[in-house]
Amino acid sequence: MSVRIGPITMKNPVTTASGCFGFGKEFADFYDLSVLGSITVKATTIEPRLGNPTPRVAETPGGMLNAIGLQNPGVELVIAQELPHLRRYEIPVFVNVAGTTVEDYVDVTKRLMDSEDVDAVEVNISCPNVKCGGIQFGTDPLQAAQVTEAIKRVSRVPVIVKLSPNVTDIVAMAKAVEAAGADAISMINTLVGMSIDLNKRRPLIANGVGGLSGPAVKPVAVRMTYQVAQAVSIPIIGMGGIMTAEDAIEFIMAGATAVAVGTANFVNPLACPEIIEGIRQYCLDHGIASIRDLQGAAWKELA
Amino acid sequence: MSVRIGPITMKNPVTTASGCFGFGKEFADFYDLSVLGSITVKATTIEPRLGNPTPRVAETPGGMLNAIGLQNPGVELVIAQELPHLRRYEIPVFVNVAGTTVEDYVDVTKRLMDSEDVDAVEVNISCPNVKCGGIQFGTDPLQAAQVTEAIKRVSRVPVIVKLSPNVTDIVAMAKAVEAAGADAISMINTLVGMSIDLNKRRPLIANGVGGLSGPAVKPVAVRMTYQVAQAVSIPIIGMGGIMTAEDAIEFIMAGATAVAVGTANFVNPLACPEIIEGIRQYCLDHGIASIRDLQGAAWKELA
Amino acid sequence: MARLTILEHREIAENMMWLAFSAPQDLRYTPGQFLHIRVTDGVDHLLRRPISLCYVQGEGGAKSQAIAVAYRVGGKGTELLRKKKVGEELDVLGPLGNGFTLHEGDRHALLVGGGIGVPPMVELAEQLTQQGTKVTSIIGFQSANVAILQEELSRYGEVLVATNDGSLGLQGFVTDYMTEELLATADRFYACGPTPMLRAVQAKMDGKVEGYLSLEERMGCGIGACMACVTSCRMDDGSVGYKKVCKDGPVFSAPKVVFA
Amino acid sequence: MARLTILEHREIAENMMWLAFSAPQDLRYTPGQFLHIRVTDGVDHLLRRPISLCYVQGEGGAKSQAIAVAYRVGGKGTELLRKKKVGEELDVLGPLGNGFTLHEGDRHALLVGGGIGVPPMVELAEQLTQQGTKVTSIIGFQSANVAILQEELSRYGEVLVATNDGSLGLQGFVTDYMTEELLATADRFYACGPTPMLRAVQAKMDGKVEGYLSLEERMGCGIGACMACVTSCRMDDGSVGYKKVCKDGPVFSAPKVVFA
Ligand SMILES: Cc1cc2nc3c(=O)[nH]c(=O)nc-3n(C[C@H](O)[C@H](O)[C@H](O)COP(=O)(O)OP(=O)(O)OC[C@H]3O[C@@H](n4cnc5c(N)ncnc54)[C@H](O)[C@@H]3O)c2cc1C
Ligand SMILES: Cc1cc2nc3c(=O)[nH]c(=O)nc-3n(C[C@H](O)[C@H](O)[C@H](O)COP(=O)(O)OP(=O)(O)OC[C@H]3O[C@@H](n4cnc5c(N)ncnc54)[C@H](O)[C@@H]3O)c2cc1C
Ligand SMILES: Cc1cc2nc3c(=O)[nH]c(=O)nc-3n(C[C@H](O)[C@H](O)[C@H](O)COP(=O)(O)O)c2cc1C
Ligand SMILES: Cc1cc2nc3c(=O)[nH]c(=O)nc-3n(C[C@H](O)[C@H](O)[C@H](O)COP(=O)(O)O)c2cc1C
Ligand code: FES
Ligand code: FES
Repeated sequence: MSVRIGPITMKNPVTTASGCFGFGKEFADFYDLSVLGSITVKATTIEPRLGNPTPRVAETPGGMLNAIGLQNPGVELVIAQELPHLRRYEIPVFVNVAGTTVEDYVDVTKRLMDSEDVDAVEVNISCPNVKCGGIQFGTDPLQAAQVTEAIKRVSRVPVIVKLSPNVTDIVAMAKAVEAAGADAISMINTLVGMSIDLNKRRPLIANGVGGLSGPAVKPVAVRMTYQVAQAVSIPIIGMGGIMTAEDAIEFIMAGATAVAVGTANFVNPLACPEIIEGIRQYCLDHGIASIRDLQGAAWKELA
Repeated sequence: MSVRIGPITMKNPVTTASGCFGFGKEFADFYDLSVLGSITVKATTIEPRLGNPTPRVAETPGGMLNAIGLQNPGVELVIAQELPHLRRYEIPVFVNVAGTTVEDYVDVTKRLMDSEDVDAVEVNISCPNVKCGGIQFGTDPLQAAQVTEAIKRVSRVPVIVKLSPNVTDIVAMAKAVEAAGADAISMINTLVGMSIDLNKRRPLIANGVGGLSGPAVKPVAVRMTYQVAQAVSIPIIGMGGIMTAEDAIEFIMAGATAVAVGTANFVNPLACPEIIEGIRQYCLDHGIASIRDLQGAAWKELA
Repeated sequence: MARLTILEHREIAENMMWLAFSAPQDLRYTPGQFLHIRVTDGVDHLLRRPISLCYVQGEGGAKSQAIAVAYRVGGKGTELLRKKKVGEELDVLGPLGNGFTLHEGDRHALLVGGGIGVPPMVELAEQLTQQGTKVTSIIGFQSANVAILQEELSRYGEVLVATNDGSLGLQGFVTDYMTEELLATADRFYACGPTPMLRAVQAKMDGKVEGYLSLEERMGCGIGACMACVTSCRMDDGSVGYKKVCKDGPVFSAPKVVFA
Repeated sequence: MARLTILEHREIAENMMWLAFSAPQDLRYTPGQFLHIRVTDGVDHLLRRPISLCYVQGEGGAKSQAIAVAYRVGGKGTELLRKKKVGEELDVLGPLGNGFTLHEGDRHALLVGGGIGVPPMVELAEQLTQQGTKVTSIIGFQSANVAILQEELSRYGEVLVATNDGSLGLQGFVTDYMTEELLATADRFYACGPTPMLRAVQAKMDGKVEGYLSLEERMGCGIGACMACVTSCRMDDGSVGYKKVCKDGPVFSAPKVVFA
């Protein structure tokens, strides 16, 4: 069941999707977090951020919109108060980093390097919910490469770059960040969407647009994973609508090395352990010795 | 209830989405097609096309994938056999035009101009399901403008350009085709997606990728309609996941002048007349005299 | 399209369900047609499921009181369908498509069904028997635990059963029953089942017995509008082209079907 | 998280439903907490619905046999919920959040509920009464046809009713009942209802009676992980910041709440 993201070993291929798991402590009331392959925590910025006004979420057919707006206590408090307690679970901790300028990203990363509690940084160049929230880095291969390079220079831990699906050519984005030194890619962040409140005659979410996640986006996420996996040689953490072990395996067959579970945690707080157990059972039932044997099966067998 | 798409009056804002209604005759068994605001027929190419191998469709959470591959009998047979019988319904007929090169589009359009049965052409620069199926025109503003201009030169009926959602900047696409002379925009075509058959370990749809449609994509379609409506002054035919009258009104509030119903026809053959009746009832209940009063309400009232 | 009340719903073999519901008004049908069933009112499982009409219950003038189908619980949609209880309503479109053609003068017909291709044979056997055609059914299953409708079919004539693992009837395939002698007695055959079976049946019957094949394909609309369900067929002009399983089929004249 | 069996489900006013289900094992709760309920097993309506615990049924040691909630059918999810029948199971998370704080020495408490903010007052009234606090309920509705739980609350003390259209009780708002005299007799107030009501109650009570407000906000997770449900509050250091309705609330000390 174990997989490798660069030098990091995850004992199973399941991590949490950033922003959908807080800093873990709420879910620790439901199960022992040490069963996870890794934990990916909320986006962190250099300064504390209040985020957007409410409503911040809306339900959509087969999915949801969110526009939290990167609310977080800032990197100092994250290091001081949130990360240390995660060490006890003895699983890798991935910290999602957000910013408005290349300097922001670099500053957060530098600051995180002072902590012993960070095993990888996940660069969020794809948050659609804040003005100047990094999405320009996520839609232009050149800027994506620049921010990746800058972070690589200051990071002593692996750098995972999280791609936005709101682009014409996801493969170009992936290749650009790979060439710039990314150790892994995570994908996809949310699709930009909107719901309109017919009574109020205005967007339901206070921010106007929000990020679409959940089962509705799974086919887009699987397609992008399938395309990118064939174009790059760094590992991919696949996500977007994973609710069950079968969904996770679909991403792995598309070419992901690991998967992240986001929205499903809201529906079922036990989603992650259930998915991990389901993958284990699937491997047993199908005589699969290593996740590697499934990874990319959808195209490897075609070749 | 009536709306105008350029010089064309639709007696209500509902048309059919291309490819989801054939050439109408199957639905004529269920109701009188003259209740429709207009009918948009399947994509037509210069030569007959067999389309893709099967499976061509797959169900996804809240939606479906399709990769029909533009199967059609070619423009000659469409003109001779399919369009004439639609005249009896006395509603505008929009013919969806597809091709691989600018010349293809121009040739089909020219040939259609020989027919009295075409009230507008809808330029499909966004079909994701065929190699060279026009999607390059749908993702590059320059090429989109070129094909629009070329078609405008030979068309004596209004030209509607159908946009692909698989782009970084939908507004740039819309502005490009408006500047090139498009009389209206229809949006959105399908999102490129994939499902993997876990048993076969390969993409479920024979073509590999397919186009995602249905309720799952509605938030993306509403968002794009909202953005484009504020950036262009030509009318928009909004679509993507419309199942009910409320969904249709959501698109109109986002800024669409008319709407198209696609996938819903497969679930409920009476979807179009039920949506039309629902919009009528909504207008009655809310004292709305003209669809214009709702159009763009989600941003007009904010301003 | 109609909302029809469920009258019976029970498991008849492992994951094989028998489902009977009230018939729509003015029911007109031929055996081999299918019903297009919605499994939920929500958007969760959007597309309808095509399921063959298996049997129309009721006698004489009262015939057509209820329609029965038999289906296998395989995926998510049929899993949901299984949960529907007697008294609940189903949203059903149909019967749709072109069913089997009955030929009045036929003395003996072979009905060949494999797995979930067996259900349409029941109503077909009923109608053939009524017009005086003798019926022999040859049905095949993976294994005894998923065998269905043997008893129902035996009301109309001999039933020959094959299973892949020999747990019921002959160990082998339906085609193993198709001896020269048997074929010599048959005026017509009707087959429905998985593609490999249909291909084998087509080859076996070729030039010996005329008949029909009922095909399966994933569907979008089920009414001929979306072009999802095409299958390769020999056209009248001899060329090979696509026909729609939902509208031109699901039943096709056997020699017209071109397997990939 | 538990699957709980529905024991009662009926309409108690127009589009207002009473729903009782078996209690989870080892139920621990305070009035004002909420249950986070899944309305479907599918992905159709993905997010859970937060509904306040209204009443815990059963007596003495047997208390906690069943939990009841009262909810309004407004949108698509509650429309689906309404269709669930006695005997079916519900997927319920909770009770979640911080409920109302009871103060032992209080002699008289005012319970203020508006519309679907009335339900949590029932269990609160029960517990206050048990500890010897006298209860006066002031409840408001749009109109008589959507008035709920008046009878239940009257078991615990006086119930003052206001409706916007005067079709039941006083024509006006709950605050119209809050005379200087009444407030002078009260040690504490507890309020739940629409934001305009809560704002008015906060203003009316300010500096006169201490109390609590229970807030509403659209939720993602319901357990404090997603930051969807924040509301502006005065922090201990005097600054204004966000608190989470699902975890820090839904009940907040009245003076801490900062309305936009
Ligand atoms: C004309 C016709 C008649 C049929 N008659 C019967 C019958 O009498 N009894 C029976 O058990 N089955 C029958 N089938 C097959 C039946 O339609 C599928 O088994 C069923 O749709 C699978 O749905 P699911 O929810 O279990 O699977 P899912 O995997 O959840 O289905 C997802 C989608 O794929 C489609 N799909 C999946 N498998 C098939 C398949 N084998 N054929 C067509 N579509 C498929 C579904 O309709 C749905 O749109 C028939 C199929 C056709 C085309
Ligand atoms: C702490 C708390 C306690 C509540 N207690 C009760 C109660 O006891 N009785 C009762 O009738 N209602 C109560 N509500 C409101 C109830 O949650 C909403 O009315 C309900 O979620 C609407 O769901 P729907 O399916 O009808 O609407 P939809 O429009 O289909 O809902 C779509 C989404 O929006 C959310 N949503 C919609 N309206 C609201 C709202 N007003 N507040 C929060 N989320 C909303 C839903 O939870 C869902 O995620 C409470 C809300 C909160 C936050
Ligand atoms: C409420 C919410 C908050 C999110 N916050 C972040 C974030 O802070 N950083 C980030 O990179 N992605 C964030 N995401 C995106 C998820 O990590 C994930 O990429 C996306 O939701 C798709 O996965 P899912 O469908 O499993 O939820 C957020 C998603 C949701 C629903
Ligand atoms: C089966 C199918 C076939 C389609 N064929 C075409 C087509 O030929 N030309 C075209 O422009 N769009 C085609 N589309 C896209 C639809 O017209 C529409 O843009 C899309 O499905 C979104 O709307 P919906 O969610 O209401 O289906 C097709 C969609 C489906 C589902
Ligand atoms: S399923 Fe649509 S044409 Fe057959
Ligand atoms: S709903 Fe997720 S933090 Fe409150």
